[in-house]
Amino acid sequence: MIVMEINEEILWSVKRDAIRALIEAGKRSDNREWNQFRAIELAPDFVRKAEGSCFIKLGNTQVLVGVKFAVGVPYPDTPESGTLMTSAELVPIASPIFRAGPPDEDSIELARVVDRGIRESKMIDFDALCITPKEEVWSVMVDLHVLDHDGNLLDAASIAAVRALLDARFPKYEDKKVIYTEKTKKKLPLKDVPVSSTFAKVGSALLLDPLLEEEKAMDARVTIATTHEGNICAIQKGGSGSFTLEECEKLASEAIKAGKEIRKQHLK
Amino acid sequence: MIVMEINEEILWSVKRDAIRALIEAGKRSDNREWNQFRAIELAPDFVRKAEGSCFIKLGNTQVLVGVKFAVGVPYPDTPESGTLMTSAELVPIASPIFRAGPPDEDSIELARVVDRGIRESKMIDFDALCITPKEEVWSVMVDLHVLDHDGNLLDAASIAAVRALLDARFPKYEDKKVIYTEKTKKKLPLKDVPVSSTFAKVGSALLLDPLLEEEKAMDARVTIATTHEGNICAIQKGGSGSFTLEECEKLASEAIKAGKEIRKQHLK
Amino acid sequence: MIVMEINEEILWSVKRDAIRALIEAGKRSDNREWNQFRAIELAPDFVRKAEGSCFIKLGNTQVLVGVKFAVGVPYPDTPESGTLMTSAELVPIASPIFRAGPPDEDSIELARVVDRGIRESKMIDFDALCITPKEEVWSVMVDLHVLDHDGNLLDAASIAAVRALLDARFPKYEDKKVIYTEKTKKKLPLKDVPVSSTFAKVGSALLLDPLLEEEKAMDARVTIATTHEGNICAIQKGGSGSFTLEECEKLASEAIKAGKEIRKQHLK
Amino acid sequence: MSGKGKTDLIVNGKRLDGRKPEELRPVKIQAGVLKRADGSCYLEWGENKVLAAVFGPRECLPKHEQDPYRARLLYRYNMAPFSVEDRKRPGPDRRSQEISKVSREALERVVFLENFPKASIDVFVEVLQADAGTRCAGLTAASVALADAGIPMRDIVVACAAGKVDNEIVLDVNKIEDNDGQADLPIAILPRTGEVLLMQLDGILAPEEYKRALQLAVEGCMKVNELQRNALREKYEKLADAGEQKE
Amino acid sequence: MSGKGKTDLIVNGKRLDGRKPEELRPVKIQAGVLKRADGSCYLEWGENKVLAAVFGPRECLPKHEQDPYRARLLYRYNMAPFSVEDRKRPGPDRRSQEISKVSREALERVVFLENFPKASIDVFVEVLQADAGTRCAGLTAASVALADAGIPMRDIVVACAAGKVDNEIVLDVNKIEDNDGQADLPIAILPRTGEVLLMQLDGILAPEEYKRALQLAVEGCMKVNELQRNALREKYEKLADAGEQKE
Amino acid sequence: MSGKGKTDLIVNGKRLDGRKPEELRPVKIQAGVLKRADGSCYLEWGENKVLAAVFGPRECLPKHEQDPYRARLLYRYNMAPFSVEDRKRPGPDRRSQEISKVSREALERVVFLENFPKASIDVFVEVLQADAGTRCAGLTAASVALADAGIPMRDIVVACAAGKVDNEIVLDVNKIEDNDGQADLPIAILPRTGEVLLMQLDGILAPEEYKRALQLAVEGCMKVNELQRNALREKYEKLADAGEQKE
Repeated sequence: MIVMEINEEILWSVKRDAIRALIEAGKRSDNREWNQFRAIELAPDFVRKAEGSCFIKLGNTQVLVGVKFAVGVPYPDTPESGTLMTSAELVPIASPIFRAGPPDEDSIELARVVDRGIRESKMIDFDALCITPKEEVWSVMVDLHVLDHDGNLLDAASIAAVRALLDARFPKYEDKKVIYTEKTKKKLPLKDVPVSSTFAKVGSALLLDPLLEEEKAMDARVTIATTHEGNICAIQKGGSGSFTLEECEKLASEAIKAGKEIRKQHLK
Repeated sequence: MIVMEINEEILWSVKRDAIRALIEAGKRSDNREWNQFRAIELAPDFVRKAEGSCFIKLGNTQVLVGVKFAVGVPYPDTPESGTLMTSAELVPIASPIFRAGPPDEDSIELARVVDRGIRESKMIDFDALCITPKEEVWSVMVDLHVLDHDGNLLDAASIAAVRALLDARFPKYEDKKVIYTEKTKKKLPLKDVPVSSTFAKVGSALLLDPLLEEEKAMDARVTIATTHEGNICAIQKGGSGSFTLEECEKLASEAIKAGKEIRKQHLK
Repeated sequence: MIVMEINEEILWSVKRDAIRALIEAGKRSDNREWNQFRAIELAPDFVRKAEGSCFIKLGNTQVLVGVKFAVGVPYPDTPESGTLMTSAELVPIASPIFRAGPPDEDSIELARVVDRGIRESKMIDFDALCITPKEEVWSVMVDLHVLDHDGNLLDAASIAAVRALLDARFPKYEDKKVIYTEKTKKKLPLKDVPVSSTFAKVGSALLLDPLLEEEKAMDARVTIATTHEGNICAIQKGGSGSFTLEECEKLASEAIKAGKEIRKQHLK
Repeated sequence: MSGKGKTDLIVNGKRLDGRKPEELRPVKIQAGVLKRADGSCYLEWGENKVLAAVFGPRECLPKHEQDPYRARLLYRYNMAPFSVEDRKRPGPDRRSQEISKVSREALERVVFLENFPKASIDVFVEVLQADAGTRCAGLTAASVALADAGIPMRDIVVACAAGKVDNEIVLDVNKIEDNDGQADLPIAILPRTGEVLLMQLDGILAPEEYKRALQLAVEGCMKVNELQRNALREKYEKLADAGEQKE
Repeated sequence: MSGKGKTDLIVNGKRLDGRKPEELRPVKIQAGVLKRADGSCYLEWGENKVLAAVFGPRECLPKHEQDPYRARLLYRYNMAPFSVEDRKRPGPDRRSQEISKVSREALERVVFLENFPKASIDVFVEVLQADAGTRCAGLTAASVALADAGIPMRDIVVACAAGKVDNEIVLDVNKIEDNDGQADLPIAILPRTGEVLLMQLDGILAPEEYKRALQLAVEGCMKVNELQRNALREKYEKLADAGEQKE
Repeated sequence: MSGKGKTDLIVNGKRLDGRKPEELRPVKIQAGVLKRADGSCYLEWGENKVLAAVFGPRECLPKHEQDPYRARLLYRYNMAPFSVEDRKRPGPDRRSQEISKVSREALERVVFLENFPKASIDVFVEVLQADAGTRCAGLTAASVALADAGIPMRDIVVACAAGKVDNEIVLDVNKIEDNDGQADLPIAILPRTGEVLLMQLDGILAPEEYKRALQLAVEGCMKVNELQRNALREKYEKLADAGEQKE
């Protein structure tokens, strides 16, 4: 499957210079401001078989997130806490360069960064997920299913995951069996609503919510998750380029700002 | 290992025209009728370490099937039923194009089609395999070990599997331990004896129990399992060619007929 | 990664003749006697997070062995015995031809030969590792981590493993939980101290503790583990060359001799 | 078919979801829903939701899988982990590998593979929500996605199942009927000729029942084929409109 | 060797299966039993049943494993899941990978690999029923299959084990003796020279016991080698008969 | 960060291991410790023990991963099974794959990869004992090993973390602080320019705390960079001495 990837790469290497020139001139091909998200459309509760779900369209990027609950044994070192597991599949439907197979480093990073934003914000009250200490706790499984990749999977998946968790409802649990066909009205015990904002650095330009073409041209990337109180709770820098300390600080402020906006419009 | 497969393919593509011409002329290279099985030799109880086993020679096709019993936990949705698991290994001993490794789609299809015939005929009374509801049930594991591939693995494996199940005897079970070295006289609780019949379609010709050379030349294939009452209980169409509705109906009748014969001669 | 291995192979095939000529002339490049080990440096208790560990330098060959304890369920056929598991990783740090990935046949052989020496000497009193019959026993996990490969990994890993087992101490076990941060003073119940001695055969020459260059030039290899009473408890012949019966007997005597020396100097 | 043959799945001639025995579930088809894929289709079939995408013809890789005379057809049926009640582990299991195989075989002679030597045409089907009948839904959507990608085909393949529920032959078995019914017979056909390209049966049918189920399934296929054609027409009309507006 | 060293495995000079200490189990060898393989051998050794097949010399693939100066020898020892009392999961485990390695090494210098540069000679051994001694049985069968395939060899490799049971050195340890005995020493030799090509030991032997066990194992090898040669002769006689009848 | 935010991790301005808030754990670095590798480094950082090795530039394989314009950089972070309290299963898990990715990205523009088209430069980091901070320790050691291998680089990359413990911003979080603290911010920088090449955050920081933690981590990096340079100087002095002695 290698040559296809190279062809795709050749294509992008040809376009890259034009894209960079445009960006250096202060323009984005879709005329957005540097610190502006694309239009976001959410279809909550898209999958009724899941306990929670959300389909997101972030520009042309499409991701479907499903949340499933199960009852399991707690980890020995946290015998009274529920658990969270986040997985990502970059299924080949979403891009000519995605391949079927075990998760590669990109899908692992996607899952871990989304997980980190949720976990470190203390969004979920894991102690409230305990059924019987040491024996039974709820475990929450978040699956990120990428359907169309036009850039910034990290924020698209993260926003949809948070929304799916906000809407998720517990299934009935009786006689040690989860009855998935009967959902209760009980929602997850939540304490925060984290929002992830990703910035690409192209030359000296910084761009919120990069398009695929901007990602192909970028030097580096940083994803910053923020809490509803305006704190930072998770960061992931990516790419081989660098950020100055000033940029690190500036982007943290911008992420807090963007987070407030997203939270207000989509995650209430 | 690729080039070898291609060489094998080249060989067959050369032979294919001659084989098709012969078949179109109404002949089979071993002079059988279109709806006739090859000679079947069974060596039952071939492997004494297994609870049941049968070695089959169907023409030059050789398959060894072993049945093992174990005690396990039932599935949550059928807490009072035993379980069946069928696996197939196309070990490289059997053909120059088989490779060692995890099951490929051909061995998966073989195992699933044999399993379907057994399961859907309701041959095994799974409820009678319950030891303690929710806790302990017998699980029956059928392993299809292909030793020499000269065509129609599906029927060879299926007939040997059914025969191995007919002969299988429970091991002793004491103090929650299976004692495999001591077999009891108790046999599996069985309710039917399914027989699988596979037809190849070559041009407009239909051929029961195809030889390897006929499989290499065929357009499509259909495997039909039938019950002792003369009903159909499982079908699998294979290959990229098509069947007309009339052919579908005709082959069902032939499969019922062939099934009666095999049942009478080999599966009593 | 193939071409590199071939290049490495070409390199060795060029050197091989010179090495063999030297050896046939009765010389070793480091001037050792044919039945002499290289200098051995041990750094016991190198990894404090492990229950036992030993870093070994055998000439320029470096191996780190760690021993971890855990509580598990015994095997059904030995319900009152603890268990031993030995694994080896030929991590790519140790040689230009080692590759990351699942264990290949060389690392499997390394682990199994070291395991066999320990197990067959009856070094560990497995019955004394039982906590509750049928339910809980200690399991001892030995991990061989090869860091620099300059020949004779088998003896280096084996000596370090035996030493790590000699020094290992049980962690605290309370309320069905192992508390790894608190080690007790209790050591493993041991009954013997096996020593492994590996001989290479190059032409008609026999060489104890072969260097990497001697291994590259050798025809065959034999590893003999001996007990403190001067018996033989495990053998593994390797390589495509052969040994005469006389050589088999002679090397057994030499292994017993070498084992006594190593035991006296390093394994008390 | 766990096939307990429960007898309360059809009451007064109506099935539990209100359908008559020979009635399809509602089917909605939309072509061209993905940006990156060369062709795509979103399809809802009762509670089933599937998405199909086609990439190609593109260079076939790895190279040793290239065929000098025709394109390779790849078909991957995949279930999202949350598409079923008990979360499914990601990645192919034996069931999905079998479905991928029989679906690929159903398409292999319909696509003009010989037009594209050495190339690969890759069909990916994602099941987003499953409620019995996903192999038919997936193959039906895949066919539309192939047409949307402009891949030349002899015909639009379409699939539908019939089954036996409560001792009656019915069209298009749903999840409850699949769990408690007696037989399920999914088929795929070439609509122009009625030839059968895919056929599987789970469960017991007498010869006459089998004949009736086959006929009913073919009728279902013909109805769904109408919806496939409508979806493709809609897509091209939209494109034409967009083209006119541009002018 | 769990090696509890039980003392009731030899009673009045007879082992539990009636054999004398230096007696082999019954061994039956048949060459040429498979149609598709280039050479094959079915072998029963006590309760062991193994089947060996040889394919080649054929092109070595993947190509980067080709050796410009000699053929690659492949050896795969595999146990059928039902060959042992507790079902074995299909596929190679660590034990079978080790056995494959030492068996391949035992054959590598015996086969004239240098006659077939760039080729591969593939040996597959299937254990159908196991009762201690399968590595010896497999290697012995593989050697016959190689001869049956017409692969040129220096000699017919043969394998046999000796062991220590009930404090006595015995030939050809069976399953019960393997479980409760004190040592097992499988070897393979070149019958013409008596050189040792494979040797492994599990269990404790004093130096004198080791010497005796080696000798006994060699004697066992020589007896089995007779049977190998008979099996090949029978096969050729049958072929010759068939040839004459044709004339 | 399980982040219970326990309040007994800093008492009277001292941390549990006796350090002041802005104090590093002891760091020891030794270059050139392996015979087979082209460059190597052994590093102890508090209770962490890591070993880094560099192979290359060497031919990049498999060939389809070759880049005609620059070398491929490979980075593999691996934990020995016994390096942590609960034995870790051998092989890469998701955490180690992520660490390998961000570490490789931190080095990719610092190494002059364009000097070695089609080649590969392979960096392997083995964690022998882990006690929080292994990704920083590993990357710091890798950088020394690259220099030891003579690979041309723009600068010696160095890594260090700051964190929040007991409501205070501290340098170089250890295991207990990592378990019970509030935030951990590992970074890697180019010492010459202070640019950030790796940054991750786990845990909650207010904007001002984040700023302070960044500064503190940079200070830690500069101190560790001194030790890196000393280790390389020592190695070359030894070589020079050895050279002189030879003359």
